[in-house]
Amino acid sequence: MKLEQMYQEIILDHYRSPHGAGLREPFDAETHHINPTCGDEVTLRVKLDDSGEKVEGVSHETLGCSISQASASVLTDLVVGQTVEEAFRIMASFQEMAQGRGKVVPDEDVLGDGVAFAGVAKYPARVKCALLGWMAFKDAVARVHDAAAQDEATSKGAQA
Amino acid sequence: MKLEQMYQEIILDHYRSPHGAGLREPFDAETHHINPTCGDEVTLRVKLDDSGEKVEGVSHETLGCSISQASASVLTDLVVGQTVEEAFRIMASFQEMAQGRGKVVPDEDVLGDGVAFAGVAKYPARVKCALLGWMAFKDAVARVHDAAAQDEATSKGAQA
Amino acid sequence: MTTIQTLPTGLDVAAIRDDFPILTRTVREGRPLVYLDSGATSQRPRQVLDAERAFLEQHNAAVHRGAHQLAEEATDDYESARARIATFVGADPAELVFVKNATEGINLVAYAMSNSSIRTGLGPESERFALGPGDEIVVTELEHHANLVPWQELCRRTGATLRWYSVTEDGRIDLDSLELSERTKVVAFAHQSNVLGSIAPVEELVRRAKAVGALTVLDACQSVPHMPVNLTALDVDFAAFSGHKMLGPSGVGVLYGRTELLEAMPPFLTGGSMIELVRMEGSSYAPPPQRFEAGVPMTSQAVGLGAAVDYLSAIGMERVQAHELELVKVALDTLREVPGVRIIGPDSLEDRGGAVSFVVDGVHAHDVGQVLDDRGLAVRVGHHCAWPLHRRFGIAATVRASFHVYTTPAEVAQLADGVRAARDFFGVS
Amino acid sequence: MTTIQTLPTGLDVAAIRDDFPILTRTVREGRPLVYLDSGATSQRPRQVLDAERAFLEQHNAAVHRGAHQLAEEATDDYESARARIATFVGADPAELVFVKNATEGINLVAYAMSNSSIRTGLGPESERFALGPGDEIVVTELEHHANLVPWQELCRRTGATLRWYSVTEDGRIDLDSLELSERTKVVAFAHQSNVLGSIAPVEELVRRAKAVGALTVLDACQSVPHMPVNLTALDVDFAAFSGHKMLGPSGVGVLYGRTELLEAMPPFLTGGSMIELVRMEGSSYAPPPQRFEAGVPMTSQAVGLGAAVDYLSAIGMERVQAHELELVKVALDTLREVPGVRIIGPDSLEDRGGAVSFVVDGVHAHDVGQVLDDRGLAVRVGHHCAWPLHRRFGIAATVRASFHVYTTPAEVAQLADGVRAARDFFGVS
Ligand SMILES: Cc1ncc(COP(=O)(O)O)c(C=O)c1O
Ligand SMILES: Cc1ncc(COP(=O)(O)O)c(C=O)c1O
Repeated sequence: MKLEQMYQEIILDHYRSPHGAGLREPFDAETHHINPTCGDEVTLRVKLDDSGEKVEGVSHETLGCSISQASASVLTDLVVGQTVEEAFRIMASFQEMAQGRGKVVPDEDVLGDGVAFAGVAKYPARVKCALLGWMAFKDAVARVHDAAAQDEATSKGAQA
Repeated sequence: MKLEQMYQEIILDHYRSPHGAGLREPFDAETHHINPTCGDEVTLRVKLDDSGEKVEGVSHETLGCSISQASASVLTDLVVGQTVEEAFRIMASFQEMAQGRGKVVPDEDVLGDGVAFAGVAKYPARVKCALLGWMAFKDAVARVHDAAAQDEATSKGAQA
Repeated sequence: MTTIQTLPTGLDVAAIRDDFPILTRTVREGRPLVYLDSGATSQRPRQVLDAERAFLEQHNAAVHRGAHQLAEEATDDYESARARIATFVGADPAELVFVKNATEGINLVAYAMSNSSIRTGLGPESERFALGPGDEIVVTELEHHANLVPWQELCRRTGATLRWYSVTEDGRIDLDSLELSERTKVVAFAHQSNVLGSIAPVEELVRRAKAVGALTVLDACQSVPHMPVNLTALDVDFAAFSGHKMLGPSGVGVLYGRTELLEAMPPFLTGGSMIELVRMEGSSYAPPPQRFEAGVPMTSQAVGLGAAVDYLSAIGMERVQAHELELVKVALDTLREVPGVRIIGPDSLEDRGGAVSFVVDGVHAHDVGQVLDDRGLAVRVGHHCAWPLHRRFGIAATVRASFHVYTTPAEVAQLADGVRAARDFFGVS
Repeated sequence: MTTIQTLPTGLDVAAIRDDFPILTRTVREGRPLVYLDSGATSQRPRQVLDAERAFLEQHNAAVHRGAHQLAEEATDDYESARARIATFVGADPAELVFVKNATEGINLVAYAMSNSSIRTGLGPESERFALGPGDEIVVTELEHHANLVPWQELCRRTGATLRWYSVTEDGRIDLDSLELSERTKVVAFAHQSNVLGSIAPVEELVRRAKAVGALTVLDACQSVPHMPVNLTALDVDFAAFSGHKMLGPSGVGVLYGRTELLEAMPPFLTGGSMIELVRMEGSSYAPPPQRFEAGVPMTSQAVGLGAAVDYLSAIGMERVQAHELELVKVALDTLREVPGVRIIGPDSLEDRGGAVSFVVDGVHAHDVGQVLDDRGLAVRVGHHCAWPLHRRFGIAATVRASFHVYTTPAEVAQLADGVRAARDFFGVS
């Protein structure tokens, strides 16, 4: 039966007890993303280290289906503790798999529990659910970096 | 051959030497009508008697196909010398035939040479050509009447 | 099986289904397709497909433009479709403008109004469509985005203010929630909600609008395909509906406007076929409906919609409506039995048509939909382009089942089983 | 007969004709149909009809909205069509917006510009599309009404001024007739004239527009169906074309816009599917191309247009163009022999495509057309939606013959015979 292909046990586990759920302090940036087709929403917070190069924490509130909730949970596991560069590499890999129509063989070394979403990739309408949290994460990191860049510009301006 | 059904000899005769062609003085109203699909144009002048109840003269300049020219010519023959009421009755009859898809049997007593246009009625795209002059005529008479009504209102206003 | 398909309403659904080739297909792992998404788009009977194909294989040409025989025939077919569709909705052919979908139809009215609001170059007849700051446009909280966003945008363009009737807990327009005023210029509302299935009190809404001199715009997308509708009798000023929801082709819809209004209204889309006279310095426009049909139109699609209307008329719209109510009854009766199911919309058959939306406690609509899909049941999940309505009910997404003439009670009854399976699958009980 | 149909260009016209069911029919008193009106609308090959029907019998559903299998398949088919059409015109799929016809496409740009000109509620990115008094929009005197009237109306709405390049005696855009200025915001022109057949000097027009920072809008209605066109290489900002002129369905067309521009442009039609977030208080919009595709789109028609593009690609657009030039040559060579015939447009094959328009001294175009129709030849007579151009040449109406892949030289040669017959019939000599 195909249903179990999409809703693998790992996904259902993450859905039932999602990691990173519940918005936490402290954080550097918060983003709010919406899936316009179904109205699902995620609010996601990210905390980087002082250098802005490492992900120290992710927390989220996801109002959505099992796939979007499980995906945000897996995201938390995969990126916390990684460098931003590494986290983006994992994201690229997750995205490639999710948009791969079930034709991309995922690398378990990179994606860990994320490989369970390979089945979702066969249902194009659900791909956005699987990516919702990731897009919010990407955006949040960009905001932290933007803010940092602006701070620097301001402080340079102050120096001048 | 169908072509001769549309272009009956009477139509071709009127086309070659159209009656009422060339704009003439005196006139009570002039109208300019256009067929938006093909760009054909008719300028038509009408002269009524003093009571406004009889058509004394029609003249026109028709830039158009054989059908529109012949129709303006036949119009001149049919309405000049008639009461306005009678002319409008003839027009209604002509219009009914022209829009009748070839299913309306025209009355030669009313339409005279106009019956030759029965064949045109089978070609919906040419019906507008056959009616171009008539619509200009109708409009011109309406203008004379409107102007008369306005004059009357003004003179009444002056009296009051 | 045959007995359950032949309803008391007298619809021979088995025979009807034979007309719809797509209904014989299977989905997923060989499951028979159970199409419960007709509210989004309906399927087409052979008769519609054949009419369009016959037109294209025999009469296709640009309409209203050519003097050759094909052009004559194509024009006749196109205008004959308009006339039959007009009869179907109780209107005059000249009151029907072909558009690509209802969305375009509503936008047409909204843009004609903002075009009127820029008075340069217009006559006094368009003044009644002009808007400005202080003027109000009224909609309802249950509108499809197609009957909401164009009015928001019209307000942005003209400075007018958008106001709305709110929706009651049982999914009705709350007539007490708003007073119209002399500044109300438009009242736009859905005849039947595409989410709740509830039918609007058209007569009362029109009465109130008329009392303040406002124009009424009826979103008839979910009524014309499913029940007898006489637009003249409803006395609305404008109405819009789409071909694809009424067994007809996609890419064609209708805007209805009362003759007097269409005659006074400035154009929206401009170009070929809608003009009277064109000079580089400026142009004048043809009478309606041509004034509103710029460019080569959706010719074969209009012909197809004409065939759809013939098909529906042959069945009879009263019977279509009765059939759908029967289906709603089955849906409500069976879903009510499933624990954790909450119907969003009237839980009765009164003033109601065939869209049944619900949520399932503990299982997200998307997940319910996936389980149903796995069983061959095609429903729609999400906000169904009525996001504010969902927000009103405090939910992001519902599951919606919707029907047409080819839907059987047995199909509808599968819904509840599917929802039970979804609850099991996600361990909710 | 077979030899004359197999051209040096290598097009197997006899085989191609077998794909077009309508070409076997007769008109009037049993005359074989000679369809020389492809410039108005082309005929559809079986492959296009079959593709649309297969879609409707197997995959039809509302696209981008459903989570069930049919909706997935329909969305895939729709987006696959977009991708193939994009390849066909050298563009990126995200740069293609499906519209109902080219007329809507051009109106979309014009309305997006007037929407931008009302700055309330818009971000700075739309400022580049805003217009006001003093700004200029430039067109040419040979434009189809579809690429003229929308700009006249845009000027009316914004207070901008319309200016135009005039046309030379031999039917070319007179580049010396106008200087652009810093106030020129848009330069809109036809790639190929639908009356004259002349091809515009796109490169030079684009160069001049860019030099003053104006946006370019290419009316590609008569180029994309008839010759290889790479919109990216042409470097225009926007382009529009219609499906029905390129062997595809009516009711579908394409607006091309450079990604960067579509991303910055506010929406035109609003409603379902084009939104990001909707609240009663206001809405935000999806990225392009969805932002410009409000409502349920012309789904099966997009699929049909995809099939048309496949059909044309299989033939090869270079060969289509060569074939049409061969036909133009036959038309010009044979018509030139008929006394009293005057070609309106270039009397050579240079920078020219397949529309041949002419007048006959002493016989009105409508009457010529009628005689041709009587012989089975379907041509178009009138101003062909290019009234100012006809006025430029001091004529009200021309006869136009236009072609496509299924047209044979033998058919074209019948034109001159028909014109001779018309002259005889009306006693001109
Ligand atoms: C050059 C040109 N532009 C625009 C159009 C308008 O195309 P449509 O009527 O399909 O929108 C046409 C055809 O009618 C055309 O030939
Ligand atoms: C109530 C209602 N209004 C408007 C629409 C929009 O129709 P379309 O997308 O065909 O323009 C729909 C369907 O999507 C609808 O259900």
